[in-house]
Amino acid sequence: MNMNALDQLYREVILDHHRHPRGRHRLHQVDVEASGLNPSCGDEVTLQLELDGDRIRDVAVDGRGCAVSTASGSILAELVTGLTIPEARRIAEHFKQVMHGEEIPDEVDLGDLEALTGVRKFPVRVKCALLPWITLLDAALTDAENRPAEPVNTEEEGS
Amino acid sequence: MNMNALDQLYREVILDHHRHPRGRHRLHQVDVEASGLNPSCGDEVTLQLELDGDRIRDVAVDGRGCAVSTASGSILAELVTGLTIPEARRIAEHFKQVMHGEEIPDEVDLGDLEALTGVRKFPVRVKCALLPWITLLDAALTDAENRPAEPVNTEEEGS
Amino acid sequence: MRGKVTAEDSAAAWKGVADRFPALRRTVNAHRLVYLDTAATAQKPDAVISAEKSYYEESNANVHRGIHTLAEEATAAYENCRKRAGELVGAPSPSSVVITRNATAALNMVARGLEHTLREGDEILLTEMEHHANLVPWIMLARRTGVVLKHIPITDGGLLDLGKLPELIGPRTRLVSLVHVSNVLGTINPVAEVAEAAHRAGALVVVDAAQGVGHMPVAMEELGADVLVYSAHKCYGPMGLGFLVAQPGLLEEMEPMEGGGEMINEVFLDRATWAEPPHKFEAGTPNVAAAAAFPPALDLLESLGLDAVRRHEEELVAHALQTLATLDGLVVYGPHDPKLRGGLVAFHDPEVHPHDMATLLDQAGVAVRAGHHCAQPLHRRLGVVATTRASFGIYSTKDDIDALAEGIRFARRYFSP
Amino acid sequence: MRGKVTAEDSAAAWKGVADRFPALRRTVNAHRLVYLDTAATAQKPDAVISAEKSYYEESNANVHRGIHTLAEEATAAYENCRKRAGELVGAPSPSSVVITRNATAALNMVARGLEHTLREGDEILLTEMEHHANLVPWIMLARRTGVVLKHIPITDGGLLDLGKLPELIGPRTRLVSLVHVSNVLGTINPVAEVAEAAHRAGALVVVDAAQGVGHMPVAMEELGADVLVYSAHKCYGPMGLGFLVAQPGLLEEMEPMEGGGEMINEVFLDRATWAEPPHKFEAGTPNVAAAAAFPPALDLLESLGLDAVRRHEEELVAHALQTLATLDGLVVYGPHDPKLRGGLVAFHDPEVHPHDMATLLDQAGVAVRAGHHCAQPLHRRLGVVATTRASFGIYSTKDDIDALAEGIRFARRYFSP
Ligand SMILES: Cc1ncc(COP(=O)(O)O)c(C=O)c1O
Ligand SMILES: Cc1ncc(COP(=O)(O)O)c(C=O)c1O
Repeated sequence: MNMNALDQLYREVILDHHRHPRGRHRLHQVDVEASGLNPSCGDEVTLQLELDGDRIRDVAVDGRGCAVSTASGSILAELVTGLTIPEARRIAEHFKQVMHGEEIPDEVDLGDLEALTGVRKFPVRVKCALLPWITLLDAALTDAENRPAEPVNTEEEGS
Repeated sequence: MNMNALDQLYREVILDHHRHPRGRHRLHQVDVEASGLNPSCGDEVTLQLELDGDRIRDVAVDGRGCAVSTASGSILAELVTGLTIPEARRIAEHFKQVMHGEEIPDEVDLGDLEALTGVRKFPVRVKCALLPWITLLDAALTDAENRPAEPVNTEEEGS
Repeated sequence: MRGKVTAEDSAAAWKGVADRFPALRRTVNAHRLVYLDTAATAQKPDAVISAEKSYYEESNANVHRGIHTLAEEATAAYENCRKRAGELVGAPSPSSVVITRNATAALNMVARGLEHTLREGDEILLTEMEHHANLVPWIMLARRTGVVLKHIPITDGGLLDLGKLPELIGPRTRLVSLVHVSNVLGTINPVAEVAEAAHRAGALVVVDAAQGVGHMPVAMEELGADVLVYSAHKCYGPMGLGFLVAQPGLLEEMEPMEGGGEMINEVFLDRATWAEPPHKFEAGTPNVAAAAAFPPALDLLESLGLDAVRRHEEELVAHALQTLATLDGLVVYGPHDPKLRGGLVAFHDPEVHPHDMATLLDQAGVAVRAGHHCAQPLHRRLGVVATTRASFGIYSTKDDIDALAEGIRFARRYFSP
Repeated sequence: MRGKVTAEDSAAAWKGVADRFPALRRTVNAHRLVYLDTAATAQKPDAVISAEKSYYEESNANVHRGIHTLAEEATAAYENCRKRAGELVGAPSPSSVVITRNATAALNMVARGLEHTLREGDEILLTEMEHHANLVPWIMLARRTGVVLKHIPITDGGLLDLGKLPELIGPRTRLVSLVHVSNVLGTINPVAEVAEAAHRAGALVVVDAAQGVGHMPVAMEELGADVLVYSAHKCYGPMGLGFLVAQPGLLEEMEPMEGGGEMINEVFLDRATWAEPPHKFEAGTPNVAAAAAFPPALDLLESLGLDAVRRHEEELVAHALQTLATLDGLVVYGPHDPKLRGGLVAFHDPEVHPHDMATLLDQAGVAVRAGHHCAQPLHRRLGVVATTRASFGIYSTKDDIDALAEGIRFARRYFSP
């Protein structure tokens, strides 16, 4: 087994998030709900946001997916809780750029998300890592400006 | 130049029929008229038969085509004039079999048509040689049993 | 199929058969490649690869219209492919074989081609285990025409629930289209039985034989297929090549899906007439290179003997079912009896998601497929969004399956807390 | 297009370019092959042939869905082809490039894809010099929808009669589809001018660039093309591969012609949603092998420089026009000015029918095409049923053209009484 590559993908913190996903609780109040789907593999995620003005007070994540997408959703819940919508958008955009291998224009602290960048070595898995974030960006945050939720397709974003 | 192959294709008798095509006259009476087309190359032929009962009293041939199809039409006019419909059908069927490289079940005297068998060495040209004969078989002779003429497509027969 | 091979010839041909597949010589992540993704696309024997190369190096030309030596050679190669591809499945004649891009294109041609014969309220019967290729063209057709789609359900054992046939086939049923071998369950369907019921009701039978052809003897007459489709790339042939084979009369009735060169009789600016079938369905420059490269794959299959190919895959499936059964908790889909299954096994591991499984297996050189395998409705029926699938070919061995099992065990350890 | 090549690099690349085409080394009827049928399909350079071989020997797999090394490599090769094929014609982005079977399939996709936006009485404007590939899909569409087809006539000099444009383009004109370079007349059409008039009327512009791409610089922006199609096999690439390139927004608007795997988002038994473009137009297993083999053809073209390729063909056409003019009575079609022509010349010899001409030339190793070249209406306009066509590529030389003229002289002698 090629342990190094594997361990880059499944870093301890990823496995931990996978095994003990955060954000799997009920919100007091669901202000925004959005679902995402990776049509090529069937991974699904549903995000719920509880808002306080433009601040995200709480996040719930549900879905069916692989270790990478589960961990990514879990990290999302942890990272985004307490941020304002623009702050969350900034992180999500940044993460997307990083995962697409683009030059990073400014410094953003990705926290545990940093660990997910090892996925870049596994191009087909990039969309697993991005699914919750694309759902956040394209649906949830946009819905936070109040449009009805619809499932988004992240296929072309991630492959 | 590979004269032998060429001269097999364009035997003297073929060139003669090509240069002086028979059957280019007007009939006293047109009992049957049928047209054929090779869609892949645009060759066209029109046959007219003057009948006397089931005997073909006269044949007129018109069309636009290469030396091979012109010669073939000319030979047709010569060969079929005076035959009964079953006799003409027999020659046409026989020629078709010969040109498709099938085993020949019985002896039929092909006359000048014999010269056209050299075309078999040039598979794509076989349909040129067959165009008038297929038109005779599929349209003219069948029309001799009185259905309205329509152009026939000899494409799949010849390629 | 051509003449049968003798047992000795077949045995000789089997010796070292895997060595004829160059791709199998490579390593992946420092392991020998264990290719268990034949159901997605088969590896190609050297004879296929070199035939495509020779075609390009010697006879490359456009077909049919050409009056020069290369064009004649190209046309001969193209038409030879038509003939051989038809013989493989017992086609009535070469002219009943349409050369397509793949099985998917062939199914779309059938749906578009018969559209003009169908009315709102007419029924088309499919099954719950179809590949998207045999679902979506009919869904699109239903949208356009108001045709009603029905589906033969499957039993929990992964078989078609034929008990439901009498209520599903009726006077409005115009067409039944079903998969020969399921690409997820592995089930070899009793196509002939379904076809008989369909024909009694006056319905046409379309068979998606993409997973059967090249893996077992297939005869469209025996299956009762009015139309049979398959892809060359799944039976050791090149990509970009598929076939639509039809019983006499049907192609005449079908309208062409695409227009263009080669498929016409006469074209005017405002109207056109079509060439005779099969040409009327082959618009534009065909993939002559692929056509030239397919017959060597058929030569190989014939030298092995398709009965022997089937036995080989049956043994592998039996071994796979046995081996996977030793892995606690692993759910294997489809019938338990290898006799009822084609050469593939899909499973679900409650501990390791299929994507992670596929990634971990790949690290060990084992190539499997993870996902819904273009059968989302079936996966919904199975209650999972994705499965892991191992699929076999003439080059597969029991060792390959053991490597798979070893890889699964490793994955489980890797993910266990 | 990528970075420009320097004059020296280009000159070096041109040296011995013909030697890179294995098929040109063969003999035909004991003569060296003089291949003058590039407009039907181009010969393939060794780099293309070996790329296809390497793909099959190393990375052969199905794309997109696969989570294993071979599938990743295959996907990367496939997507790289999309990117390069788009860059060649100035596509807005890789996702605006649909990979198809050939240009014909691409044109059918456009016609089927826009069908839902067209109403009875809407007008589509074509030209009298179209290839059947850009006539028949619209004829079929007109039959289904009642859309009205109009045609820009051609002048006796073989040019589009643009003076007629004002009366042909009007408020009902929804789409103008025209050939970039005529495959019979050779005419390079003033596409940009037509496109401007079309766009002023709010019509879409579709460009059939099958004979232009790979033979001269082509930029869809400059042409004013909303959609541009071409085939890989006509620009030194493999068979079974074509492209539909569209400006942003259009692919979103178009409906898919075919359904199946890879093109979906979600599938239920009775309904489905589509993937984002370009995937929604790519049903089933694509021709990955061909996709992997195309970029080396583009590398070759780029090393030669497309401007230089164009100059080369222009010189050949000039030489051909001059040479053929020495043959008494020979009628050459299309504009007299080589600047207005792509690399092909069609002619009619009143003494020797095109089929006989082609057969006689083939005996001398000269491969030309004889017939209507999938342009029956144009031939009707020219007053002949068939012509003989010689077409050139990067490997063609003036010697080839001299061999053609020699062959024609021989044919005339052969047939003279
Ligand atoms: C002008 C033109 N358009 C379209 C086509 C069709 O190309 P293909 O047969 O590769 O689909 C051709 C070639 O035959 C052509 O010359
Ligand atoms: C059962 C079945 N039908 C149809 C197809 C479609 O084949 P292709 O992608 O070659 O068109 C496949 C393969 O993906 C299959 O497994």
